[in-house]
Amino acid sequence: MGWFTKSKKPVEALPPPEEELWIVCSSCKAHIFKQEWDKNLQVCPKCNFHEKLTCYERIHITLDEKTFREFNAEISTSDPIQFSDAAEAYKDKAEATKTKVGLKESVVTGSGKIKDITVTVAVMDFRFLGGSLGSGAGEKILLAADYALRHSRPYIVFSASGGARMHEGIISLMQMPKTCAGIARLHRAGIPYISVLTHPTTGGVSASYAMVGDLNIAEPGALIGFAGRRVIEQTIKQELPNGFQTAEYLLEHGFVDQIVHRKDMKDFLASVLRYWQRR
Amino acid sequence: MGWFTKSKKPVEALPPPEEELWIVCSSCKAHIFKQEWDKNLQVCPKCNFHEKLTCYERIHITLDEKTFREFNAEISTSDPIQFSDAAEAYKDKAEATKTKVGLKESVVTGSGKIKDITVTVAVMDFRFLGGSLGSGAGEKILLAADYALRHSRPYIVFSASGGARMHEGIISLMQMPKTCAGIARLHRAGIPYISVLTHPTTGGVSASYAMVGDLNIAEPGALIGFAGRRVIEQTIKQELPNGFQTAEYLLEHGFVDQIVHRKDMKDFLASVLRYWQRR
Amino acid sequence: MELDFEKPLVEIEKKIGELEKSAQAPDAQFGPEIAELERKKTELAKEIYAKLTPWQIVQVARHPDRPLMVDYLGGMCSQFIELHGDRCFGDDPGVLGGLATFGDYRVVVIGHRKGKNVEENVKFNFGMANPEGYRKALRLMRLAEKYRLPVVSFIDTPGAYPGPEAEARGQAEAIARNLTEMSLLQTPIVVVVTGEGGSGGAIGIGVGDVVLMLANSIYSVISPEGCASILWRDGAKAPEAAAALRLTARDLLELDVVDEVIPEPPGGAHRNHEETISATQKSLLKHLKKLVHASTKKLVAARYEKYSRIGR
Amino acid sequence: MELDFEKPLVEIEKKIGELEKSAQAPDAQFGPEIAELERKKTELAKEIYAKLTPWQIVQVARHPDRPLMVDYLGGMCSQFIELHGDRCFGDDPGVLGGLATFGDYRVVVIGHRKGKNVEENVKFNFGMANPEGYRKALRLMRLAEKYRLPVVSFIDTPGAYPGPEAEARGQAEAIARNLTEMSLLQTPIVVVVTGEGGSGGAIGIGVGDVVLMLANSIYSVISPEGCASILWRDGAKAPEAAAALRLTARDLLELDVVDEVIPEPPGGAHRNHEETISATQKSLLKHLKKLVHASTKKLVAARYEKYSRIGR
Ligand SMILES: [Zn+2]
Ligand SMILES: [Zn+2]
Repeated sequence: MGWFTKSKKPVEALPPPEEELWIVCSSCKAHIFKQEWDKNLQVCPKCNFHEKLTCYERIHITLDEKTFREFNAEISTSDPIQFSDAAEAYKDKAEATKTKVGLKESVVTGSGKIKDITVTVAVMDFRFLGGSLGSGAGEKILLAADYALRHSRPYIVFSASGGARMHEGIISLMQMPKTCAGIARLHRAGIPYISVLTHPTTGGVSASYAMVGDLNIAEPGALIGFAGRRVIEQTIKQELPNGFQTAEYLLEHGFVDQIVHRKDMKDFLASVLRYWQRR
Repeated sequence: MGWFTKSKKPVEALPPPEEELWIVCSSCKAHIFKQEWDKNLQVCPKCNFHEKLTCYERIHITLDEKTFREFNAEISTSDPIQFSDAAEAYKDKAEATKTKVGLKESVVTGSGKIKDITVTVAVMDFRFLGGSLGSGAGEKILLAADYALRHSRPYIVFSASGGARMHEGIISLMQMPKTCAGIARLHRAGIPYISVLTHPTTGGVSASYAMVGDLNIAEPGALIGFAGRRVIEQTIKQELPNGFQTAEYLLEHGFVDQIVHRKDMKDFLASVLRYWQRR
Repeated sequence: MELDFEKPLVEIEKKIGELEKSAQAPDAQFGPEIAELERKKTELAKEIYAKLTPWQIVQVARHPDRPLMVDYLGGMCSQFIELHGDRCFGDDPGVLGGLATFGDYRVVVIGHRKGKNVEENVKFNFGMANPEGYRKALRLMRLAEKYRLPVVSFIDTPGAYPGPEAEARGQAEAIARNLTEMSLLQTPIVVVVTGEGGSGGAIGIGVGDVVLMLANSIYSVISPEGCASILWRDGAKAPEAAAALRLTARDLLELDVVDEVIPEPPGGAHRNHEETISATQKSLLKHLKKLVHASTKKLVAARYEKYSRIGR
Repeated sequence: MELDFEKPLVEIEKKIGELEKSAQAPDAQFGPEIAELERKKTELAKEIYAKLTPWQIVQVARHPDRPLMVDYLGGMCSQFIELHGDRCFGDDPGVLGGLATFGDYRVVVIGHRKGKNVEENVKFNFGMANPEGYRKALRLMRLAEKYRLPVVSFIDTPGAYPGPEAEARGQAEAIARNLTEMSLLQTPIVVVVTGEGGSGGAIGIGVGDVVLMLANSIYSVISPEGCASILWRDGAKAPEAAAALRLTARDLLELDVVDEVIPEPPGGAHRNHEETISATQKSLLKHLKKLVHASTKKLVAARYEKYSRIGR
């Protein structure tokens, strides 16, 4: 049955290419002309692999133009356990990441519109320490949930994360109950919460806010799971089959409501939002 | 871990034997001296088969002496769809059963004490049309639930039933939501509800009040399931393994909290009741 | 598929078909003749369908061309978003559910899913739900409760699936829990029996403030075949059993188990999907209108009263 | 099992043992000598344990003779009734739960279950829960909520089980749902970390109004071995990782993640179960006393505040 509504409009393409001319698909290794790649929203036209997007790319293809207003942009990483390995202090690593990626944490949150419907969003960025759930990220996700609660706005979280952030130790782990507490309040108050699981969503993020959406929506082929593939293979001493822990696997096992292609995502979200809005 | 409390006292034996001297165990076919059989609460000393008890036998070994006060004893079978097969009208069949068994419906309900703690009970009797869920039975189970609710008394239901009563058609089926509605109110009000599943508890009874206890307790070896063995075997065109749909199977699959031997049942229930009572 | 008692109807339909074929030109000279046949057909259909035996109604209720849940959704909804999975074990293809818009009403729909052909029916397990299906339905009902939106449940199943895995994963528990939760669900529930209301498998998503039945649908504690094989050890006596069980919509209305019978077009729902769906929509909207304005507290209290009265 | 840094202690213990053996007569001539050795032992134990490195504490936390959940229940409860099953798929032996009476308090207990020996550990999956375990725990917490009774949760796990079936049945969902539901559970929750607090597997039953830790228990986002193999591609560097992760009870108290550290007897919990359990009981009862008198509304609001502050 899938889903249907009367009208669908094409999603705006990503901004025009800059320097490189060709992209190599990290899944099927096909060479794709960059213009086509961007027009296709960084989805491989050969194998349908949905490449990771930066948080601003995601916002660009999801929210109506110039409607995004960022929350708590000043919240940054902290170093609660003064973590350091032999090579590098976490503090320095985080600073280097900030400079390189141009973000202060692994998630950007804010308010914006999807086809004229105001929503609160949180968008994770895998480039920032693997999208890990630092205390700044947890705080931003919770604050955005609180904002959605106070203003009765639907909350949409786009996850892309390897899980907890080891360098923040137990403080990172505690972002799991912290963020879930914010979602629990939305559930109790009847505020819609959509979790969009993109490639990859694993560990402490899959085991917290990303898995308890009213709707759990996934992009095709996204890796979604709790334990890492290698850890599982070590445990059972055999290789895992292809397709294990993919979006399609999770749909089959009852944890994902719909798999939606990136080009249809904005339409899909708008449909759901319109459904809610008319009350 | 199982369960433990400080003291256990032996359960009173059943009343002295009457005419027959020997009982043949319907499970292992062993011949047991009737006096031993009764002393053993109709549990086979050879194979531990828990034979079906009549409702009054169950009340006798469960409630403190002379504490049982029956509710709604006048409620009897009705004939809502004027059911009749070629051989016999349901009305006549029901009348014959009433005379033979000495009951007016497949369940007896009332109030009583278990080790001095007042409880509301419903006890099904398989002899009455296979313990089927007639409209009179549903009504009595609901009224007892209502009584438990109004008086804040724990409710204990001993099930023994083949399921819905075909002869009352759709009216029998509707006793499933009807009884469950009574249980739902107990859940909401915080009133304890224990379901004791005895041999056999299947069909519409297993798929309604019998399966939604705060605690689902089963007697060893009891047959518990939704569909009949023969129906399943016809569906899959192969034989089912031994042990399928037994109390032990349900424990393993997560639907039964504890399997309690008949001789320990009163102690077990008293433990649970004492736990609740002290609030 | 052609039912025995429909033969005279089918013959007229064939004739009409032939005439329409011959009349390929737009200035159809057979116009009046066809109109007359149509009139006759309607009359005959009414006549035949007014006198159907319970067993014949069973056959109509099971007719493979009868509109299915997907047809109702396609015909009635301006929007439908399917939601998959029970968030626990799997996604049962035998139960369909999601967010739907009916006219001005946003509802959460759940229902049994049958197929249009053998392939689809194998895929959807002939509308026989597994425990995952009941749990998916419950999850969606909880969502409806969260949003204070009504639930609309479509019943069309031979029964809950009687397989060993279904037993292992708690078919009984899944149905029992739904009955318990639905009785106190803090939002309106409308149930429509569109085809077969098969026993526990039907009631497992069938507790409602209002229960509607299509005129030629059935609802029974046991299948006529099952009843016959118990009573007479002979499944062939199903017609007698069908009569004894009182399983037709009219019976259930008389027994106060359903609230309204939705009329079907002459000759049955399978002859005219559009009209059937339109009648169903009309009835649904009428009841939704009433229910969404009721206070939740009163609604849930009335639901309790309704079920507690059955068989009293 | 003898830990490296315990050797001096073990030697004294051996001597005491020998002396006690020799002194079989009731008029024990070695009495004063034994007393002196005992005194020395206590002093030495205090000295050694005051200086344990994080990695040594990890080893104590995992010591096979450390008291397990069943020991705490056996030592503290006048009554315990185990309840099995998640009412959905199975009964996870890696999670133990039931109704318990601690002093004057009736509580619902849940916790990780480790074994006393290899055979038991295989049976209980070394305290690594499957999704069914988290769902059983949630079911029991709902029961606690129904009865307005406190939940006491015992944490002792290397982590949630990383097996393919656990993934298939939703390990992530089961933990996520527990975190969400526990945050609003309308009844007090006390958590005690008794041994290993292994990451998501621990927090999955570890959200509480009060979180306590035994002095030599640990609680970490990742095992030291896992951390070492990520950072240095060398599991043998676990001691360095243990230090970097700040996973000891003292660390967590400083980081405001736990509310109280329960002292262990000199030489660690594995040297004296009775004293350990008694200290735990004392602490638990103290907190239960406070919590059961709080208003539920305030309690749940405070729980939210508590978690929202972590890492702020
Ligand atoms: Zn590709
Ligand atoms: Zn025997």
